[in-house]
Amino acid sequence: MIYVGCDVGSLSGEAVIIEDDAIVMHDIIRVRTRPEQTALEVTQKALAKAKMSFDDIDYCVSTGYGREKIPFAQSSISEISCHGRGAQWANPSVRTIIDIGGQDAKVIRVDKYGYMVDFVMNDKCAAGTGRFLEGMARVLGVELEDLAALSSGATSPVALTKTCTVLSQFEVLYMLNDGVDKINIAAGINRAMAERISKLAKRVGIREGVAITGGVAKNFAVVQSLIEVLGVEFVSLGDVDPQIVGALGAALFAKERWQKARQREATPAGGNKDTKNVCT
Amino acid sequence: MLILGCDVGAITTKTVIFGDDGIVAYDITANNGNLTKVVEKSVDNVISKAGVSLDGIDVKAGTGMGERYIPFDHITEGIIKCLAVAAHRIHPHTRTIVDMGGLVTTAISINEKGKVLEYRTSDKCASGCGFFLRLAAQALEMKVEDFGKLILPYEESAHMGTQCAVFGESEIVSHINDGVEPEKIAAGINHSLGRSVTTMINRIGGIKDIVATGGVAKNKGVIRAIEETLGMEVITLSSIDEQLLGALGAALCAQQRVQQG
Amino acid sequence: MAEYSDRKDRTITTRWQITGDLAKFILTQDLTHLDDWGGKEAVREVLPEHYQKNFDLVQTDLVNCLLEEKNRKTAMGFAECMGNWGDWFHSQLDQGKKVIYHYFVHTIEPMLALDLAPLCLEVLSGLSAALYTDGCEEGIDTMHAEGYPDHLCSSNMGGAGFLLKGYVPQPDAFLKGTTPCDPSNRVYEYLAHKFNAPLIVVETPYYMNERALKFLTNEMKRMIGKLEKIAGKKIDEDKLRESIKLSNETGEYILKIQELRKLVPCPDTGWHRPADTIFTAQMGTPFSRDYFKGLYEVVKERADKGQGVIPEGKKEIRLAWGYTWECFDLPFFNWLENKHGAIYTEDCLTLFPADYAMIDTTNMETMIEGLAQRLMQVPMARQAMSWSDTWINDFVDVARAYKIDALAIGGHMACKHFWALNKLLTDKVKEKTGVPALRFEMDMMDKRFTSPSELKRIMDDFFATF
Amino acid sequence: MTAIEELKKLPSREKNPYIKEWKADGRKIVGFTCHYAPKEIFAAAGIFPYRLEARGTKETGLADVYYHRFNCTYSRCILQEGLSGGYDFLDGVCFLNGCEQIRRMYEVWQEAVPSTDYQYMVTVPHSIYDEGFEWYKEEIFRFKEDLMSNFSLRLNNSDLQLSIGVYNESKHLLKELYELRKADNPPISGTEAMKIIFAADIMPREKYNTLLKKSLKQIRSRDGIKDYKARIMIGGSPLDDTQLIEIIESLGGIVVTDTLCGGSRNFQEFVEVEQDGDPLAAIARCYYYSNPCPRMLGHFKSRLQYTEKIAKEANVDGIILQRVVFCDNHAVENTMLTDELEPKGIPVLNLEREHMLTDVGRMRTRIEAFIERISRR
Repeated sequence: MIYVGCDVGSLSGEAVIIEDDAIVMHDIIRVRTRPEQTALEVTQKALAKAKMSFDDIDYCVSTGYGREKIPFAQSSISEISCHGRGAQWANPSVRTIIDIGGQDAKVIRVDKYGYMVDFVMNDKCAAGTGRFLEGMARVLGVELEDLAALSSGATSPVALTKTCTVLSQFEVLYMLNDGVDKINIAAGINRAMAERISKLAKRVGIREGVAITGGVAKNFAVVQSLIEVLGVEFVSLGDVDPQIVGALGAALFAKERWQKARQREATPAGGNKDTKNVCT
Repeated sequence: MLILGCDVGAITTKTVIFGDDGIVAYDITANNGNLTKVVEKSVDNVISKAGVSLDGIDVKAGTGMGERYIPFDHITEGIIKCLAVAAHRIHPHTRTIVDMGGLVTTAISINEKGKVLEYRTSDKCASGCGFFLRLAAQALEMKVEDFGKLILPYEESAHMGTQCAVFGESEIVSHINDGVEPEKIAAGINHSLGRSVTTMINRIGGIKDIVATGGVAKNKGVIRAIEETLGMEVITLSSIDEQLLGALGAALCAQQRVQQG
Repeated sequence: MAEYSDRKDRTITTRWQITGDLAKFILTQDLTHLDDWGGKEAVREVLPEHYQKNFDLVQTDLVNCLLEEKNRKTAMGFAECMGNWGDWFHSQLDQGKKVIYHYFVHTIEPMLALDLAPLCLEVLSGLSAALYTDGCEEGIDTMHAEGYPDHLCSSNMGGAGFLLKGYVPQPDAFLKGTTPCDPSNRVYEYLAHKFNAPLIVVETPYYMNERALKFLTNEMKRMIGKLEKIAGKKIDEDKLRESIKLSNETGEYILKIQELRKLVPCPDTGWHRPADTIFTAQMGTPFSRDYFKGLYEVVKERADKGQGVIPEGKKEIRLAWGYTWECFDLPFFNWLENKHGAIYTEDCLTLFPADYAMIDTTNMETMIEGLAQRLMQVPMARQAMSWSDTWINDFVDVARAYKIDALAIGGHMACKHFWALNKLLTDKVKEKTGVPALRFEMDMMDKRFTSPSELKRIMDDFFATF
Repeated sequence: MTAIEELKKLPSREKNPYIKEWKADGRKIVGFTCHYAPKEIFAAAGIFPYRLEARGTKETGLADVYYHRFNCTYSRCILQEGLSGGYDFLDGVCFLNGCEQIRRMYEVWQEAVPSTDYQYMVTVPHSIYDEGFEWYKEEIFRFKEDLMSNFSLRLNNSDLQLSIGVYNESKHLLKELYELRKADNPPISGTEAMKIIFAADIMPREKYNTLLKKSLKQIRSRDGIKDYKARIMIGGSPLDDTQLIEIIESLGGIVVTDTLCGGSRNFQEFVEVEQDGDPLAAIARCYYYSNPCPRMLGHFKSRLQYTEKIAKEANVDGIILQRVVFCDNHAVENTMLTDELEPKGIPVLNLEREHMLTDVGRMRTRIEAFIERISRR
């Protein structure tokens, strides 16, 4: 059976194809103007790489910012549940997931089955999200990916006082102009990022087995500062790209739903009784 | 006498050379990275346009957020006063100035002599400033310049509710997702900007003539939105680029100082 | 020199003791600026070892500011009041006195008369913000991490965070009047719940009339009753009288200094305003009295000589702040005077009404009514508890009495009161007196919101328009 | 139009038909700002008490001239309505010192909303105890006197008794509505129910009671709603429309109860006038001792108990505690409640919102995830 999970975020779109219990293929693209476009293109690319077509898909679940807009998905689930599910599948010891997306930062706690038991998400402010790092990279004149490398060997990381993503960009601009070393600024940025996320994390409470997902997970400097600030080690997700965990979770839910649908067909009566227990 | 006025703002640096019969030359350079270099570039441009050398300049004055990055000796002027003096010089009937810059919007009330009576700045929030327009333009994959052309009545424009520049962006994205035409969204942004500016004008009890300056003043959509909510005409100066008033004001203030000795 | 404790729950108060002694030490040296001895690092090396760590925490600019001739004397008074108060507080703790955390508008005489150890949560925030480079930010961040939002008041949050961190003693009770605001009420409610300690609520009515005074007098009785339960004894009338005599004396000094500030040129420097508020929270103690006595003598001496506090030849610009001072950068006020010749004459937290109660100490009844009077008149409570007119008219009067050139108002971010009446306030003052107003956003104790350099930029732009 | 439809569709402010009708026969309408306003007294004197709301208000441009971005958008939206003429139909406003953001509106209103010629401030103590009650009782008494003399009206105890009767009946009916919502398969959605409930404070009560009686009859005859994923209770800052509840229910949740001011807090206690007792005192007692608003200092425990009680009665799977940004009272209250309820196994979602719902996409994600979380239990 072929299950597809499609995650359309605010910065990038991901698709994961699983067959039975293994990841067959995944792909990542930057978002297009409309979510359905992004979903279509990224899924097509993944299918093509796997030498498959849309007809081969048995069940598709969409997630992420544009999840309700994906025509070819049978149903949608919030990225919060999906990240939990995907990360716990990638490493069964995972109980807490820190997911840092384009404009959201989330901390998710899951049970031993990968079902989400609690979460927090940043509220009125985009500080501590991918947007924050993006803006900073722009000001520093480096690529987002290079922000991490830039900060290595920092002697005295600067303190960023502004919370506002926009205002702190100008704070950094002036630091640069006051001749502050880029290395220390970059380190300060990563530090600030980590501190903002740790504030969120403290709200739900960290449980052993912490995994980090989302694009920012690839920024090892932020990850390193997070380890320092939170005082925990992150568990590995094996060979699963941290950026596709949401889509992976969606694919796993796709499988679950396809099977549930099958059971229902098997027992047509008593549809409604268990609705409360179906995670849809 | 040749006076150089330099206004180092949040996203652009403006330089003018002011002579006995008005502005000789001006330059507007976008800020990126090293502001000192930006200032040097802008000054080089303007003196070459004016066909003079830096030594040929009698007085140099600076103002704006990044004034301290001007590498050469100069007189420092406060931006509020600069705007007031310049607006008064160019349009003597000015009683209210609304300067819509890259990061800060300022509403200034002045008397018939051009003296500042009171002013309010758009505090510590990037919503309702030029930078927000930039983010919006990015999200809409449009040119900031084209925003001004998109004028629709408030009711027909997309509603922008959020206070935050960053989430403004995400609100734009969700409008796009809901299939709202980019034009309506852009018009909606012009309105939300215009309305927040109107509020600032009202805070100092906007008396006419009301003159709009700063980069955002080039956006006719915003100007229309202000006029619509304020119910008054908002004047945009034709004789000078809206962005230059700070720099010009710096030159004029410096001139005064020199003349007073 | 007093014993320094290394107990964690005395971290903050011990810090004050040491800083007090440290300041006394430095102020008695032949030193007018740290650079005279080669800068902070160099000075550190010549300091007695037990001062060095503390010296690292102290704001460099503050030291240099207080070393200036015009500030030295009162800086010494500041240091002594702080140090002595710290010593006294620790001796109270050593005697096992119960610790009451109270809001700063509350007069502490009844607690002193009951042998309790009062500790003001807002002073915890304020003094730390005023003295040290990292202010009370650790406390604030601790509260944020607990899930409490940034629009609560840093003056409560700093101290509350220190309490959560265990840097100050465990509470035996909290004392909070229902004035001035919801944010402060909520933080005390949270702390009392969190530490499972009794919360003594003093109900402060909305009006300022006979009816309110009668009500508030009864509230004072209830409060004393509850405090007695915690102290496990009846209040000692003579002790109360003794303490109130001290606060009467202090109050007189405060009012006299206030009168002198109306003189042109103004003989009092601006950085005293935050200090005043901090030490009015200790009215009723000899330390507080001594601070204001010393301050009065300095100001009086200048006034008699017709001296001001701004550099020779500068034109005096007279400011009133319309709302709260900031205390994360005391040198800012010095900067105002030295660079712009601008003096900070008065603000909402130091404006004592001329009829500020001199308490009649004849008997229990008169004293209790007097305390009620004070709670109605004490700055902040006075402006916040009642109609906006009280606040607005106070500053119309200030604008006239102090011959103000401009109202400069750093609106404290968390203060919903102020932001709701800011336009009415500035408009009325302008309409009645012609005095213009500058209004901007800041946080009175968290320099991360509006940094000292931003603050100065704002003022530079403002003065350029004069 | 059925009674339910009429209540659900009742427009607010100038479009509200009852306002025109009421004023047509020269009767007065007086607005009030918070739960502690003694509505029975207004009504007894023939005045239509209208709870100030800002339903559908999209922007705060006029309000922001006086207020600031650090004031909550609930207060700013109400002020906006006042400043833009939305409340010109009022003959007066009764303000209360509920929270300072609403309370400080008194002076701004006086300055900038000329259409309102009568204003009064009723002050409520910030804690609950006997002396406080005496204060509040006197406030109520003074208010009544002032109201009467200002509109030159007369009021005797039997009028009060009558009006108390009307409001008590209203409370009984609302209680019944909430009872129906407790069913495993509630016959009415949260959205519908809240629309009906919100109508109570913006129309004359007698008329409301007749419509509500009819509605209850219709509701009882319906089949229950079965296909929901989770039973949800909502609490926190005042709500005056159902946008948020509609989002919750569009995602498969069903809102079965609340701890809102203007919601369940409105009808828990009845005004009981003992034999020849003073009805005014009875009214005061009812409002003052009713389950406390978070503004009340030192009563967190009773609010916690109330929250647990209501949640338990309606057998909810989770609680959504929402607050308007910059609402200090509910910001702290919601966090404290969360820290108490979660350990007891009651899932809670904390939501920050603006009064005019913005950034709905992210709001939906959080609510959907919460429903996914609790609907597995």
